[in-house]
Amino acid sequence: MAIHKYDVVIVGAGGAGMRAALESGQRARTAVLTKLYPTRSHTGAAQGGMCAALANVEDDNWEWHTFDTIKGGDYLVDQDAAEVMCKEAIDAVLDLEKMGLPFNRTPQGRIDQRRFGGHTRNHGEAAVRRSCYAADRTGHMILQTLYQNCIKQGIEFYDEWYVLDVLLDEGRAVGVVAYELATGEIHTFHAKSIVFATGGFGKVFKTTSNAHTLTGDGMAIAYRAGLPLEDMEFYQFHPTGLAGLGVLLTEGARGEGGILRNAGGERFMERYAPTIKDLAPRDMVARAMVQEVREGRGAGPDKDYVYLDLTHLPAEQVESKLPDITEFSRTYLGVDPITELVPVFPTAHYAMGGVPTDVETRVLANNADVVPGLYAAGEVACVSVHGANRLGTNSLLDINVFGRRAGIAAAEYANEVDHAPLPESPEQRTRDMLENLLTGDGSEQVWQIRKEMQETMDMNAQVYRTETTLKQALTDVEQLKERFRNVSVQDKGSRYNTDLLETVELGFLLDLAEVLVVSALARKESRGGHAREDYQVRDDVNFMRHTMAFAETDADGRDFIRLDYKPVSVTRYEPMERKY
Amino acid sequence: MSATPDLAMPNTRPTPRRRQGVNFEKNSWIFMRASGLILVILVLGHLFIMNILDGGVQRINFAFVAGRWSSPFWQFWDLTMLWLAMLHGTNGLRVIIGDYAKSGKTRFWLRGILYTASAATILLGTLVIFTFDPNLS
Amino acid sequence: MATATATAIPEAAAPQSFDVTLRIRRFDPDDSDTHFWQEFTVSVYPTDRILDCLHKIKWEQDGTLTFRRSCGHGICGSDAMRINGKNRLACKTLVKDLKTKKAITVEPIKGLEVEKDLIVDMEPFMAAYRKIKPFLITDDIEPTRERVQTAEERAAFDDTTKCILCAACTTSCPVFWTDEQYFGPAAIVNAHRFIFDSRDSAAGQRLQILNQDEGAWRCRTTFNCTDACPRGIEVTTAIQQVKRAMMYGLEDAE
Amino acid sequence: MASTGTLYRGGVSMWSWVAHRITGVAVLFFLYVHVLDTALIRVSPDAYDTIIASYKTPLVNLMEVGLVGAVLFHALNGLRVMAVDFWERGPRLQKQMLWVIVGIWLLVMVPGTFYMMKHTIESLFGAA
Ligand SMILES: Cc1cc2nc3c(=O)[nH]c(=O)nc-3n(C[C@H](O)[C@H](O)[C@H](O)COP(=O)(O)OP(=O)(O)OC[C@H]3O[C@@H](n4cnc5c(N)ncnc54)[C@H](O)[C@@H]3O)c2cc1C
Ligand code: HEM
Ligand code: SF4
Ligand code: F3S
Ligand code: FES
Repeated sequence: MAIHKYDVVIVGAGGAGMRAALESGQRARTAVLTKLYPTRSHTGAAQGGMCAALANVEDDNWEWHTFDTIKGGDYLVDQDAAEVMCKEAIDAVLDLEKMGLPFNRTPQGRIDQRRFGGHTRNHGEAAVRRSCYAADRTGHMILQTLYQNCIKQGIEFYDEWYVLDVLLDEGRAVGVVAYELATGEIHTFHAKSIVFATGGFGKVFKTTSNAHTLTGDGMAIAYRAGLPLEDMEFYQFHPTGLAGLGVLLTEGARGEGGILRNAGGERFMERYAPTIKDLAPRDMVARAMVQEVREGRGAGPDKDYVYLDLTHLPAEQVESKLPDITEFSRTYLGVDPITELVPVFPTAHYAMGGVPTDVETRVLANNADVVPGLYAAGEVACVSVHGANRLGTNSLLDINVFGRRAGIAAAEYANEVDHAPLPESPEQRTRDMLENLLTGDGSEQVWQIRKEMQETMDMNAQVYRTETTLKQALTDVEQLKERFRNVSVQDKGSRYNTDLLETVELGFLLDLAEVLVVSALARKESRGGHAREDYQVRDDVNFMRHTMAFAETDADGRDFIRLDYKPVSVTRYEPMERKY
Repeated sequence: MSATPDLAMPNTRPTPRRRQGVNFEKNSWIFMRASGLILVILVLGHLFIMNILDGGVQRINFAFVAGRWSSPFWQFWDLTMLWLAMLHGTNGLRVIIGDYAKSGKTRFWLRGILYTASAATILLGTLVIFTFDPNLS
Repeated sequence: MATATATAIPEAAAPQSFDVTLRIRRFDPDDSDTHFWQEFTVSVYPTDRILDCLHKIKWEQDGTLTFRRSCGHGICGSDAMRINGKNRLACKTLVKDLKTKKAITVEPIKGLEVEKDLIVDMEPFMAAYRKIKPFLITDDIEPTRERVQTAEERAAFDDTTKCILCAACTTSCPVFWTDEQYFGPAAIVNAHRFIFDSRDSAAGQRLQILNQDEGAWRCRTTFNCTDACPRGIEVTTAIQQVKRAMMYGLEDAE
Repeated sequence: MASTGTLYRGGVSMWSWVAHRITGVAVLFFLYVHVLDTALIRVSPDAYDTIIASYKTPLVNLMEVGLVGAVLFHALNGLRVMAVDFWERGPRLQKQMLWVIVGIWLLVMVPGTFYMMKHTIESLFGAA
């Protein structure tokens, strides 16, 4: 058994993890554990931009940004957190620029900004240019820039190490257990503080913009350790995924002037959001698209998608500001956006929910207590700055602002305390789990279970939901969990056993799918990304509160999910109806 | 795992925009191009005269060469060509040996043979051009 | 504004699935110390990617087949491999763009040690990257706002910022195969990204590093790297600009 | 079933480099021989004339053509490489330049071969 001792251990090397590492590395002995090479994290897929009220191209201020974030999140946003994020946004962007990020520039040589969905001037008057961007590879540039600065600082990385468990001792986090992909060895990391930055779990759905590796490990690990998951029913579907594939076309395409059209060529968003039309928040646009298809105005042989129209934009603008998505469309659909309409349909994109934290990124054990030594930032966490629906560009912002805060907080805590003792045989749980999977000779196959889970989630828990569909999803997921006990891993080796890890990841996904569905069933209202056809209006009296889901075992030893609720923090903005 | 990269802390001293410095690999790179350029004229000219202009190799014999090397112009031409081509070719082969000879030892020996052969050939050629006696019989 | 209509898209008939055979070069040092070829047949659609084929094989036929992948759409750089003899990303190579009469060959990228099946040891590649100081180094007084950079100044290195460190270029380079000390095109591309960044002040240091024996001078302009780059970076052009910067200094290099 | 990997399917530019290498080495080796045989001129005119006479045989004549072809390709491609190195638009036009030099090579080599082989052809088949 190998034990590694550090002050701070960061799990995940996406934007949030590396931003944290840059802070923590300066203050305390830090290790970053990541299941992917850092530059392969999915932050690199982010395209459109990162919002901050720099006011480089037009009048803007962080309070408007805060308002947009809260309204965009359908008032489920914790307003104190949103204020922190939007205020610190400006420095977050400037910091990245100073670290070397090559933002696009204005004619004056300043950071250029463009429009993005839901971002408005003066509380909803008109779309504002707030998103700072580097062509349509902003996330790529953020990820590269952060990694480059980690190299500059000599941050210690453990690449291709999978964290599979978090060690808690009397409620305090004391370490993690990790699996080294190259050798199959299990290691314990003993730390004073731990930051989770493991990203999202888009792979519970079939059609998704997320990477194959976004399997919600961090959330599931915390959840299995008895910690709650917040607002898991709020999952964002991005309007413009390449139809049938889910590969994302940034909202920046509409920011640059792209238009959504139905089979009849109609600009249908004019009917749904008369003021800002195609730049309405994602949940509204996604619902409008599904509505169009349901009402028979979809395009294509099966009338199951709509079009993104960029043909009226100058070719140079499309090629220079949106080069990557132009190429995706050409490569994967054989459609040239400069002359043709691109088939698009909503794709599972972003988890608003996750591991609950306060604005200092400390993980909450319940509505009142934090877990000492445990921090979370990025998509894995729920601060909650995104509420019921995240605005485009606010996630790259989130990972930078709260990633930074997590790095500082974790290091400062580590510098105040001593290592707490590790629990006895810290690796036992992990060893047992892996041993079970490796020696099991069941007949169930991983891919089959995963496929069925993704299909039922796409069918029953997607853009629109009802009691019936959600119950169906729940039954399916529970059966799949049962079948998962009989799963077999073919690769019994110890070297690069990705077969084994895909199985572990599927286990995580099944847990999260269940939590998502259970939380969604209980929320009998429609709000943001959670649209219940049987409860079509927002119900602020009963549901203006966060869902907290706990894994518990009843007296008979049966596992169940206990739901609790946490109040929303409201500072300045009273809930209003959301109109654009 | 990737170990901590061993990097000296970045040097933030102002750096000269234009830096000089002797560098063998760079100089050899430049030499290959410069010599190549001159060789185009020398070698192609040589081949053209020898092989294509009236009758080609068929007319070459002692007398022909004797006639040519009595002029300092052709002496100079052939000498330059000899030196440049040998140096250019030797340097080229040096790089090639570096590419394919894996072990340091093979590399050393192959290069040793190459340099010896080239040096000998250059010397011999130079000697012939300078000490050539057209009246030899 | 153009009145776009749905007719711009030709309504293709639903594509038919068909069988393709993949011939995969396999290796597991725990089993045996030799590589071997293995063939798998899968049923695919023309628009499927090679990554989909590999997934199908791994999931439905042989769970021990091992390869890296993450994003699935060509932006993370995990799945560079040699497909029908050329370096490409499996997730960006569509079956319909390959000849499928004969088996499609899939091999690990060349010049880095194979760890298992299609997985190679990336460490030498990353080490070369780290050596060229791939980070902004400045010597001016930090401004309170952003550093000013004109759109033209930014354009000088735009192309090389696209690199996803997939290693397709470096492992397609004949010089790299034979000389593992050679920095390789990817490292030079990333050096270029900073050398030509108007905000950076350490171009001299990087040029000095690349001026060494196994640096940029080793490039023989074979253009395999440019052909292989899945991001469409003009790799050789970047290398040549770096060489010129080493000869003439920075101003005249572009 | 041990195996080696397949040959890398590089583009024409890779093969032009391979050809450049091979022709360069071939020419160097020829040069060693050529200097040696020319050195015979120092020994005696007869020795020289004998060796040159052997160059006048059809087989060696054919090799002679090969040599010229090799040098010409190497020289032309060398110029192309320099254009790629020093001319800003070189890398983008490298393929076109390759076709141009191949064209020039053919243009020179087809009649050139005829001239160089004229005597051989005449002596083999009789003059026209
Ligand atoms: C296609 C796409 C486009 C987007 N565009 C935008 C945009 O324009 N603007 C915007 O604001 N947001 C955008 N987003 C959202 C945003 O990019 C993500 O939410 C954000 O990047 C998440 O960052 P992260 O650091 O939390 O996680 P990630 O970048 O996903 O990183 C997760 C890290 O955790 C590691 N990890 C995971 N599990 C484990 C484990 N078990 N052990 C060890 N390590 C582990 C991984 O290796 C990885 O390094 C987009 C998202 C997608 C998918
Ligand atoms: C006739 C005009 C010639 C020109 C324009 C020329 C040009 C060049 C150039 C530019 C290179 C460098 C290639 C690179 O770096 O990629 C080179 C390499 C080389 N040349 Fe020449 N050359 C000429 C004649 C010769 C001759 C006469 C010889 C033989 C003696 C020769 C042998 C070589 C060799 C062996 C190499 C190394 C090839 C390699 O590294 O791949 N060249 N030549
Ligand atoms: S330059 Fe291109 S091929 Fe090379 S590592 Fe970067 S993205 Fe990959
Ligand atoms: S393949 Fe290699 S030789 Fe140069 S042009 Fe590319 S680095
Ligand atoms: S899987 Fe990310 S590049 Fe192919």
